Amino acid sequence: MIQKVVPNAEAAVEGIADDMTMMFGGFGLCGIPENAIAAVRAKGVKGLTCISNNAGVDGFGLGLLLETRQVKKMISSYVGENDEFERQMLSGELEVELIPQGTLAERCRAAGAGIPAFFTPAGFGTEVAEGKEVRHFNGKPHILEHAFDADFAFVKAWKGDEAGNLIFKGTARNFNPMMAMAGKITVAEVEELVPAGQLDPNAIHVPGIFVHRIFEGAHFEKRIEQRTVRPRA
Amino acid sequence: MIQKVVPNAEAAVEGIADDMTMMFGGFGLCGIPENAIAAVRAKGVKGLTCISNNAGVDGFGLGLLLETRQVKKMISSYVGENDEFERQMLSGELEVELIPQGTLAERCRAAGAGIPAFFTPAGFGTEVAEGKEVRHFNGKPHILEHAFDADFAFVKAWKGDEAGNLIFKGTARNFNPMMAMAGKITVAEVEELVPAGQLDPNAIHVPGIFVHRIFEGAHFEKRIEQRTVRPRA
Amino acid sequence: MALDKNGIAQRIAQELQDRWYVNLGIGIPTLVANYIPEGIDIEFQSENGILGMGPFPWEGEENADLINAGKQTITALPGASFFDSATSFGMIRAQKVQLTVLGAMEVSETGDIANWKIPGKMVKGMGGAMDLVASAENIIVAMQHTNRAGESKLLPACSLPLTGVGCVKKVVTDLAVLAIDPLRGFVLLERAPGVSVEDIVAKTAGRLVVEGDIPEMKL
Amino acid sequence: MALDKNGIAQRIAQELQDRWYVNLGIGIPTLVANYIPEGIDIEFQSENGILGMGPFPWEGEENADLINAGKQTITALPGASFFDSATSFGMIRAQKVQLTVLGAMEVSETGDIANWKIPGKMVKGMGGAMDLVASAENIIVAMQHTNRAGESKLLPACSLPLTGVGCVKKVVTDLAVLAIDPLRGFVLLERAPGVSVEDIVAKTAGRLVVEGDIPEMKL
Repeated sequence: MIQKVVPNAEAAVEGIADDMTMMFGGFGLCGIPENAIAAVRAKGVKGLTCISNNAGVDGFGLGLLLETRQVKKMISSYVGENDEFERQMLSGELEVELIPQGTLAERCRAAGAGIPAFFTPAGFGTEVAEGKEVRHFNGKPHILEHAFDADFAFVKAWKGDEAGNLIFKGTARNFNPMMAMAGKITVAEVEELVPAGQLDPNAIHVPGIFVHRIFEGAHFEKRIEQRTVRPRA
Repeated sequence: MIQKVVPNAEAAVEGIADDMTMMFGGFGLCGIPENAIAAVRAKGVKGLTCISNNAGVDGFGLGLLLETRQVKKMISSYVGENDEFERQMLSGELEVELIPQGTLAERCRAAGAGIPAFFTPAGFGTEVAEGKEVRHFNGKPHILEHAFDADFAFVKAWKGDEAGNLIFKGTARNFNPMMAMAGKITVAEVEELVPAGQLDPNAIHVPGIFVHRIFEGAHFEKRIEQRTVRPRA
Repeated sequence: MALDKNGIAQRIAQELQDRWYVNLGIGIPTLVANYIPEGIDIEFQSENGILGMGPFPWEGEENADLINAGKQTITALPGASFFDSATSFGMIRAQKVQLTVLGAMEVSETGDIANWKIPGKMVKGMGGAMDLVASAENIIVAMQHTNRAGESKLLPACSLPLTGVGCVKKVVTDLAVLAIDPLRGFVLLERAPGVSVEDIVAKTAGRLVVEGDIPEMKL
Repeated sequence: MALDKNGIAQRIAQELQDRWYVNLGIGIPTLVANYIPEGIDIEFQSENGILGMGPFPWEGEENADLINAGKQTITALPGASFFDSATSFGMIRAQKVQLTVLGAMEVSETGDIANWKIPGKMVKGMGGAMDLVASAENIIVAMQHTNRAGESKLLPACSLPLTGVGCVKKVVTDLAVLAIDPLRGFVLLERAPGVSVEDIVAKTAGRLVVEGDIPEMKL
């Protein structure tokens, strides 16, 4: 077995540098790599291109890297509720590339599957398709999209083992598996790190081969964005 | 919940007809849909195009459909050890299209993921690439491959539930998940069929939306092709 | 009388068919789940990675790891499954989801939809809308017939940046149910209770086909 | 003296580096697993869907659901994982597997490989070989230096249908270890114990570079 365990988030982000492209798993604040974000912030690297479905909120998630102006460019599908983000974007400090969510997911998956490019119907006839090759399949127009290229991928899983195998929980899975596959260096933080052999090999969502470094997160806040409930009678 | 249970293999193959294209999961004899193969044979439909990584052996697996001359064309990556297959192929009765295994898997996955075509490096410079578009990405040549189109997909899983959710075991997973995603009508046979709610929703390999009919197989022979062992001291 | 949001949702729910997988967008579409007709089995897909989505959790039982695409806490029903975003949009593109209901700022008489961007305003992004509208076989738009300025949202052509081209099949507004026939335009099918054909004609900027008697919706 | 199959495997095992994921083809390559050097952690991938493949099972413990790409019954080590074929070839194409060892019928001086088809003979198929050779960064071919007729298998150009183009980095035969330099041809690195340079020259049809003293392999 090949050992992937590093002691903590600080050790896990070793090698990050200015102007790198980084992927961050998560959907909204669900399943985000909280500990890695804090460690990237602590390292102070600048000029980052961040690929993440969303951009966090003020004071949490990727909002923490926006606050410190470490991000040069965001590649996302929805950049939601974030005043600092809006301010930086409108002032031209922050570059933003918006991509359909399914295309974002598939471009990550393509990177991790060695598929350099693929055709998708999403975005045909919209500004997303501008400058892209269009081709019809079964009479329907599709556009050519390319795999991402990321120096680091930071993902968050529920359980992981020493071999880097990952298991996710609920909808906290989202973009994490494909980003784990896509990173040149993939860093996984988990709620529970177990010895090799304790996870059911049938139940692994991301085989350890895709994960270069794994650690148990010191703390997970797991903030809820929209607390919707049914009142008890 | 949408109920997918049918009583047996015979009911599960309802609607199959001559000249259809059918996918069959499995690698060698591991994870093959034994009960569906028997039911397709019993129905006597002819002129089938079968997409399957392998072609079974004499008297088992897809060998059973070759025996009865129901197969017009095999699309496979490796057609192994099968005298009847060899005879039909050499006599020109059976058409054979050989495809690199990874391309076979990805063309199934593409069909199930609504990706009509993608680029892969596999086969460049070989006869597999003949007549196909070549394009370079990062300086490396790739060829354009297309999603499959299958009328039926027959897959075999370990456990399944009434909602059509599937869980596989060991290396019997192989092509089954992507073929399940790819079929216009997907038929799953399982060793154990349980009520909805009994499978861990985190552990599902194929969500029920991809499965149209599910049944518990009456019998699984699960033949071993190469019994390799370490003798006990 | 024009329908309220719940009325629009209730009318859309009548379109549901047994054994359909359905994706509901944020806003009015979400309310459709409250009006599933008796005897109809539906499974809800949320594109962030769940099939078999249930109602909001009981107070105190909300779970940060279990949300929908609107980032609201939800529950999972028996038979549910979780999956990654690539698989989720895989099933959407492969048309395994039979119906998508979403809101719009504008719809054109040829079925174009604009619902993600207003030039000059802060753009939040298209999320999964472009993937959904490009792939779904059956798209129903739920929206108000006119905008706050009283201008029609059913247009000859969208003025806003498009989300998708020629994809909308049906529109349910506070005033009417309309099918889209790419050759003829908006085909008026039903009026909201008490709303006149004249009123709908006046508030529809795109080509409108009115054939025979237009029945009132039954809610 | 020329190496036997185990000798070839043993020599290839010296190429293994710590923390490598390795895919071994059928035949001689499979034997490499028996010679992993001390202190080196290796995980074996089999393209039918397992990482962390272990040795054959004990007699009576074989499991029909647990085989390798050669369809042999195997075991899974602690830390193993199972996955589908699309994911398996995904990791292969994305170069997550550091070394692929496979057999060949012919190798050319520019690194082309032919190992799947002999015109006029029954063709069984390429299996995963084309995917592996098109993607692997590091491919070692394990084969006999000559065929049964005594003809060199190291050629200026392959005569058989190709499996891949310009992909082989190293060849280990019963006679020698050779690197492939696409500009210069086969570069002789080591001789099998007791085998002379002259013998290797005589049995290599492709361009052969012999520079300085060629050491004997150490096994």
